[in-house]
Amino acid sequence: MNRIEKIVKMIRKEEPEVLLRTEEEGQFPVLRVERDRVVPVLRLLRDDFGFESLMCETASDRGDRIDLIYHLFSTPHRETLVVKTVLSREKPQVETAEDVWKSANWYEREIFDLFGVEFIGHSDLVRILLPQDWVGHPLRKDYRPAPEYHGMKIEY
Amino acid sequence: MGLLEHKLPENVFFTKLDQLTMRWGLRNSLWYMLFATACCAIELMQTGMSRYDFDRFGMIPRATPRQSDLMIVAGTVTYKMALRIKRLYGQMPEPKYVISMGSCANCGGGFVHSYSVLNGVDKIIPVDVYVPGCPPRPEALMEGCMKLMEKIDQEPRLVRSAR
Amino acid sequence: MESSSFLFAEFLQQAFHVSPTFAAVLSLLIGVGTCVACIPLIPGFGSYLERKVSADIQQRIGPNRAGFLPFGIMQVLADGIKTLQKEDLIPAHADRFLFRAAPYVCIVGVFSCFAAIPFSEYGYLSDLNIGVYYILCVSSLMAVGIVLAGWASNNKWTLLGGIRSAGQMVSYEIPIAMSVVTVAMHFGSLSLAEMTMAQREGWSIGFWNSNLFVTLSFVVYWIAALAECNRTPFDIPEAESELVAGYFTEYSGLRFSFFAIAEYAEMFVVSAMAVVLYFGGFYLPFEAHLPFLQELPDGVLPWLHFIVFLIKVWFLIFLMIWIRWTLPRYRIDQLMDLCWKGLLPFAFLNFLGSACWMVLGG
Amino acid sequence: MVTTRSTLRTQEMLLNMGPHHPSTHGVLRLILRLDGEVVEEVFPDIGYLHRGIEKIGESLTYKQFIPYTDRVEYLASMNVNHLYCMAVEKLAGIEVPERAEYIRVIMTELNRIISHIIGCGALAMDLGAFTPFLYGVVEREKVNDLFEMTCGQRLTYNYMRIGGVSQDLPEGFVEKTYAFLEEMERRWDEINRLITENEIFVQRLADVAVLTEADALSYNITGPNLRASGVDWDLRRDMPYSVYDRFDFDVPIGKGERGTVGDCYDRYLMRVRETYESLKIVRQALDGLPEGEVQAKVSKVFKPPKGEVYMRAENPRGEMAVYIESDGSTKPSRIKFKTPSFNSLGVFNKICRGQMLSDLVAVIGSFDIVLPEVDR
Repeated sequence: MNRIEKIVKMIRKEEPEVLLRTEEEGQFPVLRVERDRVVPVLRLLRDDFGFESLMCETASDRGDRIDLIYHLFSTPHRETLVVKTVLSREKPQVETAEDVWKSANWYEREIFDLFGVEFIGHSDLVRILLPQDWVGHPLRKDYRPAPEYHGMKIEY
Repeated sequence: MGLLEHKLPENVFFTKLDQLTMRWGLRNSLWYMLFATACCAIELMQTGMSRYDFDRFGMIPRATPRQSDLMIVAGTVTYKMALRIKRLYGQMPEPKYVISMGSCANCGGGFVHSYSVLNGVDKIIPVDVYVPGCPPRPEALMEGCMKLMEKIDQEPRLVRSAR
Repeated sequence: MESSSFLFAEFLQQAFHVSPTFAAVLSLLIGVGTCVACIPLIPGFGSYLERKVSADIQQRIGPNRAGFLPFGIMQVLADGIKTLQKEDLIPAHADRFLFRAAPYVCIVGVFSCFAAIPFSEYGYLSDLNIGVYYILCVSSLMAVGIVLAGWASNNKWTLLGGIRSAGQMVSYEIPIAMSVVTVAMHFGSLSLAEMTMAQREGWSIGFWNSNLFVTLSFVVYWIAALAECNRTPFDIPEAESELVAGYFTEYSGLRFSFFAIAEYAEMFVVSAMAVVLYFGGFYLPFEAHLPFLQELPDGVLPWLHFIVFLIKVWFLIFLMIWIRWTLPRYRIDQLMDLCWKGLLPFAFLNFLGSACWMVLGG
Repeated sequence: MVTTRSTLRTQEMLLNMGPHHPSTHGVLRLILRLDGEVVEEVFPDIGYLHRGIEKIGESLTYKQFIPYTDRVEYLASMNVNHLYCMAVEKLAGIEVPERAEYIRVIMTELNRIISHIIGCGALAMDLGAFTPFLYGVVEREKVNDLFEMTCGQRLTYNYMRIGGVSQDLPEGFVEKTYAFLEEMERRWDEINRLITENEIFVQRLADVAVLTEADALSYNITGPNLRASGVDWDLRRDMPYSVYDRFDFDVPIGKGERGTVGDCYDRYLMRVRETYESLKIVRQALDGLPEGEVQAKVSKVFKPPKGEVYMRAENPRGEMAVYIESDGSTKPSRIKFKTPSFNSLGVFNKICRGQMLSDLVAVIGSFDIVLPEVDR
């Protein structure tokens, strides 16, 4: 039994019905997780399986939904694990992973800035890359910028 | 025609003091503001250093806009940054000049279709010399500066507060 | 020793047959006028030297394009002309009066020091019997000017620069004073001219004829002098990478150039002090043992001395520039540590040691 | 003294550092809360160079996007080129010819060397020592010449292609690079003698802004900054990509030689030592440079299969990663750059508290922040 199977088994025991499915065919094993319980699963992965760093947290606009993607890495085991969850496009909301990994703080601010995903319980959820008075979330597929910004015409 | 000009033979050449010395002083001592945004900043920096040596022309970097005569906008100008550039330009004392360095500052360059990039710094501040390239070689930047010096030589007035 | 202005007055009186009083006043006016005209040459040459030496250290060429004279000598002139014509900006929220006054305070403070420096036998304005202390006191005006500039600009960076400078200058005045006292005690005089005369036999920095502790006090003096001039490694009041441009961040054009002039003039003053105190003033080494100097035609020796003095001073300024382009800078608390925990106890012990040396050895 | 206490009042100062400040390495803005000179809190305000590269990537084909990767991080363009091409090759399953792999390693390591030159030099310059930087730049210019003769550009190279490199090494490149390596080793020793053991320099950096191992992992600090905190991890050695498994090199680890493990001096020292290691790698790669093709066969209309890829590479500032989602068309549906400086800036508020204002420039310099990489 390899570690991924162990992880899946453990999660099924601790958090039943959270794990939707696993995908193995890609580059790394992927765990598809229920949106409401994603943070407990992440905490479990950190504490029990040694995924001590969150390499990357990002989102992707799939047209009808927004995918939230966590890339976890465990230095001692040299193992990468991807955790994915699906958010609704109209009102994307998810619990923050800031308490699990500190690096999530800025990743989530960036996702909030560019995708408009709201992270519940985040300590400082403000725009990070764009100006505070910017309108819209640019990395969404249907994004159209405001006609001008402080008197400067936005040509897009 | 003043009285003096009448009395003197025609081949005497009259000029104002600022036509000669003032201009000469300004063109030989263009202190540029260290205004680096993106990639071109590295080439700007290398121009100031050992191999190319801006100091030969009397050009030295100043950190504060109050003491600089020339603003070299090196790199991409985003909308967020544009407001600061406007402000920094306003803080520079007259006579002041702007060199737009690199495609991004000239017209948006490769980022012309980006939602957050201003398509050319000349939309917010007046630009004297455009240096093309992505990024321009130090030689190109130096030529831009020499062109600016020529421009200073030819301009009717040094202080252009009305522009 | 007679001041040059008196000799000049005599010359005027004999040449033009004017009354002695008028000749004296005229000679003074001409003397002061010449000095005022010549003193800006010093900072000018200082900044030229700085740029050329730094270029040399950094494998560059340095300014060489301005004007028709070679080696970019006219660069300084170009800089000067340019700063003259720049727009005179006063920030909207600045204290207008203090903002204007600050550069003048600096300039006056530094340039007043030149009055007491003996450039050669006749080349000084006034032989003050407390010359050393006059220079120490008057040059402190620079600190006042800097704090004023920092405060009046109403900018947080300049304020930080001004406060740093105040702390630094107040602290480093004490080691300077202690090392100067050590020398003054050695010579038994506070007059710069008398100190110079006493070094005709040999410079006070030398181990051969002098007090070891005087030589040591030069180390203290030189470190503290670097701090007094805000030179690297002690350039924290104007630390370019930390405080933008320190206390003169908001100054433009002529007012900024006043600060630059004051800075180079201050370098000249502290270097001249070092030359007078430790390097035999305007005398050549072992001048008393060089009889052929006495056989030179009349009037040549003072000029030779004048040149020797300038060479020594410029060498020390070169040293400062060399240090600046080599070392990184201290942090403010390390700077204070160095002063209060290092230099100051050392200077006091050195003073004590010097006193013991004089009692036991002398 | 009661009266003094009631009448004397101290006030915290909010100070705005940047976006135009000489030592913020670009357009970083830091909002500082100061108690005198002591920093109470740091709020980095980034995004002054946010150019929307990720959005641009979605409207360009895979090949068209390569020039933009240069501009993600201009101090190590080759490394980002390499990373992006590796990611796309992994996505499409393209085998790169061996000679191209060796050339790529040579280029990335040369780029790492000149990036560390700037990193160390800029740190020294921020601390007031100008000259080491200029000495370093003299060497940097030589590498720029090497790059220029290879691909015609000095800064943004656009040299690597999907499936190889754009052209073979020019004539004389190998000899010139050997000459450079020889010269650089000597000159790097010289620059280090000038600054590394300088007592003032050590005092300014030792014990300043200590980053512990646990924090480094939690904030996902990578690369030299992670190794300075005592973590023995180098992607090139531990999870080799390209042909890095064929080279023999050491990975320097922070030991707290002049202070605590994970202080600014350790971070500086990592960069100094890595430069020597990179020189070693370049030499080995040149020695073993095979003959052959430099470009694999890639179809003109390049369509990778549907899927996603997450590729990491050890860049001069840490691990950079690119995440590409492909929907099977000619354009990627999402490109995300995970950049090391972004994470480094995130830890500032934690480690800068209680440091002096002057230390802050040392911290920025020691992390070797590059802003376009943060803002993208």
